[in-house]
Amino acid sequence: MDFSFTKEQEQFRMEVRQFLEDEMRSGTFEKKSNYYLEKSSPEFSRKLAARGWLGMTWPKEYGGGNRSYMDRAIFMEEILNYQPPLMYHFFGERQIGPALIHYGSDEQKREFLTKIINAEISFCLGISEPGAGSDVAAISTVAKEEGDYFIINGQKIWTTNAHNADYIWLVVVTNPGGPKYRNMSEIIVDLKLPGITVRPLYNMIGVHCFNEVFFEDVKVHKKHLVGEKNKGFHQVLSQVDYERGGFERLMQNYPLYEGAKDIIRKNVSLKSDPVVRDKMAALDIELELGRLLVYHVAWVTDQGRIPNREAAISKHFCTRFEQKLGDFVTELLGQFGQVMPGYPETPLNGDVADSYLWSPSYTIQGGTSEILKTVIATRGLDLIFTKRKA
Amino acid sequence: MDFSFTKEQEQFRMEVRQFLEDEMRSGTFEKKSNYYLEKSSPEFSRKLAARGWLGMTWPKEYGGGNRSYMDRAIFMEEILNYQPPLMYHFFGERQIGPALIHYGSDEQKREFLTKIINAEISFCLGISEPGAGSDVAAISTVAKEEGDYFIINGQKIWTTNAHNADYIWLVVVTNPGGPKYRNMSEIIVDLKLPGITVRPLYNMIGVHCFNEVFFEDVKVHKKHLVGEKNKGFHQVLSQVDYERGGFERLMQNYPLYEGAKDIIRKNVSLKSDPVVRDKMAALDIELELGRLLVYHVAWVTDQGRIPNREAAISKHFCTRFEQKLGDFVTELLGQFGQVMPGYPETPLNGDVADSYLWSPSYTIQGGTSEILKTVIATRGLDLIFTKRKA
Amino acid sequence: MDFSLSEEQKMFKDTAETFMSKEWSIELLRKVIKDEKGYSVDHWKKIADLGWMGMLIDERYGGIGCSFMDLCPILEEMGRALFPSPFLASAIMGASILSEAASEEMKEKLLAPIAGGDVVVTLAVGETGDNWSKDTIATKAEKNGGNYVLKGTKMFVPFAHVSDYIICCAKDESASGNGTTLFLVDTRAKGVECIPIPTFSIDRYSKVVFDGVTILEENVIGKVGSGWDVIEKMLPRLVVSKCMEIVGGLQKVLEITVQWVKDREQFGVPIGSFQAIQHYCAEMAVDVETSKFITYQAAWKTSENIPCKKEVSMAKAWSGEAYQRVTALALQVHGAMGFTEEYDLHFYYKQAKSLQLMYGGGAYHRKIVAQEMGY
Amino acid sequence: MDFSLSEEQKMFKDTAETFMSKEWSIELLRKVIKDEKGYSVDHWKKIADLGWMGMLIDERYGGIGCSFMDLCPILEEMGRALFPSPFLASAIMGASILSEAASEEMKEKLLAPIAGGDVVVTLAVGETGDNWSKDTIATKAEKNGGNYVLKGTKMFVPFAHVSDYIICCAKDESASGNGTTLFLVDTRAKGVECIPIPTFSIDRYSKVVFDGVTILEENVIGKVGSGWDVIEKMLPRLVVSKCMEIVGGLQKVLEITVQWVKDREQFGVPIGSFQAIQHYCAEMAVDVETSKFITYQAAWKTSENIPCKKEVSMAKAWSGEAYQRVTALALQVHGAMGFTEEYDLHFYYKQAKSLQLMYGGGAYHRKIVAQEMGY
Repeated sequence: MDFSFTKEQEQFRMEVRQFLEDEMRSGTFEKKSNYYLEKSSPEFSRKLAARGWLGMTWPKEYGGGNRSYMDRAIFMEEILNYQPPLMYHFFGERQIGPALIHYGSDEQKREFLTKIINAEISFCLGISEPGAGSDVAAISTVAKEEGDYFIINGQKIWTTNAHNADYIWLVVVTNPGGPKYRNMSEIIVDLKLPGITVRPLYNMIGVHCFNEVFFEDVKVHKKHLVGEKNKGFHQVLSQVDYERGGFERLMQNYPLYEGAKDIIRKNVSLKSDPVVRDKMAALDIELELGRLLVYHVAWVTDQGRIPNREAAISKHFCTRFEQKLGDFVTELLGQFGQVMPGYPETPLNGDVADSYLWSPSYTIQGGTSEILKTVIATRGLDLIFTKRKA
Repeated sequence: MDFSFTKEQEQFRMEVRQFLEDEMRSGTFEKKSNYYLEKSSPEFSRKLAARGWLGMTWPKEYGGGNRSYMDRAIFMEEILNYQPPLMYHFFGERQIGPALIHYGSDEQKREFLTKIINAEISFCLGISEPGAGSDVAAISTVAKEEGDYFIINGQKIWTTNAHNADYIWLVVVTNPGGPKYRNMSEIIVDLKLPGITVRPLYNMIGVHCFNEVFFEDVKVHKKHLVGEKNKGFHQVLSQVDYERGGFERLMQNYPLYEGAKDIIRKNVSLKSDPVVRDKMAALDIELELGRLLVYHVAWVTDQGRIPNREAAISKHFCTRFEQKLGDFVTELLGQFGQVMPGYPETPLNGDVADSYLWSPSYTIQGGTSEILKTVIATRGLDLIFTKRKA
Repeated sequence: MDFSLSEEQKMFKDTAETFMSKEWSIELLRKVIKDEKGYSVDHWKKIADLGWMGMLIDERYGGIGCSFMDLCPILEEMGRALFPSPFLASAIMGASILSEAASEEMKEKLLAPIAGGDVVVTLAVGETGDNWSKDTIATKAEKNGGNYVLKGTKMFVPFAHVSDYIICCAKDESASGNGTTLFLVDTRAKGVECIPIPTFSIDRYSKVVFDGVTILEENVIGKVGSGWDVIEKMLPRLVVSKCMEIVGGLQKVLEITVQWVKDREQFGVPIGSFQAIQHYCAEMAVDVETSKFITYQAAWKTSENIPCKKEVSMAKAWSGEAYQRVTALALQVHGAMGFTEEYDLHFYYKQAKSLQLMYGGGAYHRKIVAQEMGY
Repeated sequence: MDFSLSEEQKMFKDTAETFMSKEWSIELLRKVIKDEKGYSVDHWKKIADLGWMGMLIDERYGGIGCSFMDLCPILEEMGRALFPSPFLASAIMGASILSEAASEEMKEKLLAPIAGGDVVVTLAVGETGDNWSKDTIATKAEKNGGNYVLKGTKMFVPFAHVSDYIICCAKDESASGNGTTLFLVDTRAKGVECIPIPTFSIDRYSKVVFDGVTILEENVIGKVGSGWDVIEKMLPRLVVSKCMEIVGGLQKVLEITVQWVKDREQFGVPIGSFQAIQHYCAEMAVDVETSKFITYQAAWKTSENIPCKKEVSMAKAWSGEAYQRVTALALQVHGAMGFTEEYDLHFYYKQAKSLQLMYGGGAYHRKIVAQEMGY
């Protein structure tokens, strides 16, 4: 075992940090919790692309860096410390690209990979539906075959970034009435196609971050089918393993964490309060544990294994940490813990109230904690699925 | 609402307290956690009987006191503060008597109620079997009818007090192959009957408190069948509601609790440690909450309602409190937290280690916390039972 | 012990329940929280007509003179319905303090209008955004002839922006008493400035700056130097009232959640048939039940004037954290739906955190419990 | 970063695993804990033959000079198998302290016998039953001519009753250094008394009374006044070793539990198919995985001599509490069976609590973490 980084990795970390520090100082972005996903900037994404920091782990033949997932984790750890705007390329780079590399046709790879890696297009993910949340297999958006085309009808919901993206990565039923888990496919759909309506949904903060997306006789060429027809469910399952275990599950409120540490350090009565010290130390331990879990997922991936139970453990643990953090810091600030951003005396840039309001979503999106615990139990510990009758 | 006791109740409490104080001083018993059930004393039980403190809530016609469950709760609160030996009469008085009053024949009432209330006989409960723990309906001990008799074959396990009791209250299958939940009956069996073997089981403390009880062609007269044949399952279910919600679920470690409070009070570094203060205050709050829950169960019962979800909530909450208590006090004492009774410098009379070792049983016996939560959800909140296929 | 409400209390509860279900709704809340006032003047009048605002005021002054306990079921229903108003500020704290300490003239001038909902009074004590303590009061009242000049800043004063008067607790210069005095400040007076603090609570709070406000001697409430005694005596009413709102909210959140898990299907069955969901709901029920009993006990003791510093802190420490836990768990059970603006649950999640933080969180009140345990 | 063991470490781990599964068993543990010695001399010889006791001892002195990290997989297997012995006392702490601080003569006299398992050494520091701190050391070493006279009482000295020597940390009277010195005490010396402390741990602890024990000057370990420096330097090895035992035990408890829930049927199905049980097992897996990583990180840093006070405390705070949680949950899942003497699980439950308490519980180590965070 070795818990150190190589010299090259340390240098890389410094390089990323220096870049982000310079960008922040020049006003490109503000260091605020959750901003890395709340904000979208093609320009900034292209700056990262120019440095070869998108598609770092992809093979060289697709323009990737062929670097380790460990390197990518180091990169993300630094990124989340600064929270520059990533939404523009985020989904495309994190999971669409790798999915295409696994399952895409040569034509699809040619068409999309370079554009993703150069931050020329933006993606969103169309999986959840009103009747299909944790139960992905229950989706009812249908793609009917008509010659060389699919005709898509149905509705997606909670589609983050749909209002800004160019394409939606869509999971649809291609074999209606066919056997469960073997009736779904993945299709890339251009959001500018006729018949698509994107309707904003506002979250409890009042922010428009996700959407409903409606499909009415949307005609998509079959060449946009990704992977095998009717194998979509299993493709989705293996894709989520790659996206669950990253630093974005642990550190999306890292500026808040640093801010809270700072507040305690500067406030004598907090600093000398053993209850506060105990809780802050407990959080610090959990942050370190989360960090090790995330690096472990990267390491497992670099070993050529799919980080399945590892990613589930990591996401479950890390998102719980983030919720504890939000809850703790509101208490730390007393009545100021409820003050929204924008008021001159709001402490910590309003991160506190903001994070407390965002935090319920962490243990829901990308697999609820309950689903993750079931994954750990069934796929990690080999316990059998509960069989139920309706 | 009224959170005070009547003058009569306060007087009654004082009377009980004075009695226990006198008995303790005269050396009848020692104030030590869990001793009320670890110790059995027919003499002491008869002293309580002489004062009319057994069968307090039973109707006058059966020699009972016709008093409220609230009075009984007051009595038990005082009892658990002192922990005199109760095992001799405990099961008989707490649940066999009330069950007989509900379901027993006149002859059974005549035969057993007076003896129970006078502490002349001791009972144990024969429900669990190796294959039937939480799943009571899975029992396989069979009582076959033969003329006026049942012939009983099978095995019970975890039978507390079987080695000291005169009778076992037995749940058996009387309709083998019959419909689930409608194939069981309750029978009172004299433990001196031929064919019964009681084998001790030692618990993790090394204490012999429960047993295996084997039945080989045990012949019991049908007059000992309690209630209706094949209605045993439902009788058992309603009986447990009456036994779940008492102070014995909250205060079996009350001497430990008082001891811990005292240790903190006398130790400057503990007393001035805000983390210790915070945790002890948290425990004190939970103790008070548990107390209100237990009194609420008594009040509901006095209203003529069966305390179903109330008793489940109470037992679940109170037993969790007791486990937290044991865990906390071991930590409070540092390395001394693991020291067993008997060593001269053992703090708190050895209650600490002892309670820590007993505490896993609290959330198992008398309905596991998982079963209780399911009771709260299904019978309290009207959620449907999970339907499963094997 | 008796765990049931009296006939009278049941009546108050029924009235409040009916009023809230017929007259109030979360849709109205959505409007009101966007409104500058932060409460509905229309509904304010209506509840004044129901007599609620005079419940703690003696009949002599136009009230109906009920016990504090009688008022609690109404507070519970307000918490359940999420009904924002200066009720707690004016009809409970304002009325209580004035009834307790004010001069006859002041009572005659103010209590009847408070009871009628025509005058709104609020209370300004804390300055640090932290828990109240005499030591942190820096607002000064300097004697100037027969009058006083008030200088200082108060934080998180509830509904100050719509109040006619503020009862302000300030440091006096008298040698006697505990060094603090209560002053009745007209919010229209020169030098009074209200700056709204944007929070995620349904209640409105302001920072109030007193920049050399002149207070006539007749507007001193009670004896000079007795300010903190009065505050301390009435503080349990404030804390318990918040707990009652919590208890009402808790019950509603459990109901919403139970309904949701019965209706929402995933994997071909209602999610309420999953053991994990059932056990979550059971834990929520435990939190609801325990919070209710500990709060009603504190309310009863407060109402009966039985010393109950410990019980009040127990109630706030427990129910505040329970509300946070329960609303967080409710959101988890709801999945993405609960996170949307259009679904009602988030108002409870926000209000739970606000109520947990106001007037002391768990750690603060456990400190008091530890003290009262003799530590 | 590399989360895999080196080839050599894998070999040690395999050897230890094989040894424990072939040679050791819980049945043997049952015998040994009733035995006065509290460990199996037979197995002690065998593990000495495997070379484990010489791993931290230089080849010059008959050891094999491995890194501390190389030893960790063996400790993990000991914790998994519940193998009680003075290994930690003698082969880790004894060997480490003597290697670090003892005179050449003492090393020559003791290290080879320690490596061979022929001499058992233990360490006596704490006196209060609480965590170690220089300030609580009251045992005094009074100078008497060239020698010293030792007076005082040490608590929870591991396996003192079977040790040949005790390394005792006592207050000296020198003006230089930190006021404490380490002494090598022959347990047969006049005035040394061992009183066993009955605990529920599988490890044996004693109270050791030094009632005016004469110590020759040659038996001073290291420089006079340097006692605490040596202890502090070696303390991470002690704490991390306990964490490694925890990590081994955690994995075994999870395995036992998973097997149980697969085999045990209730309601016609294996209980491992219930969602509540599955989620419990998942939480246990999270505790196992996190404890393992944080402990191995601390072990690696300790082994590499990288400053790691914070990481060591993180490991102990977390894994100690995790072991308690996991064993308690495992018992819950087992129902009454787990509560019986005949089933093995209770040994882990007891050992978990003991390991949690030894050398600092969660609160204690979080205090250190807070300090190291700059608070």
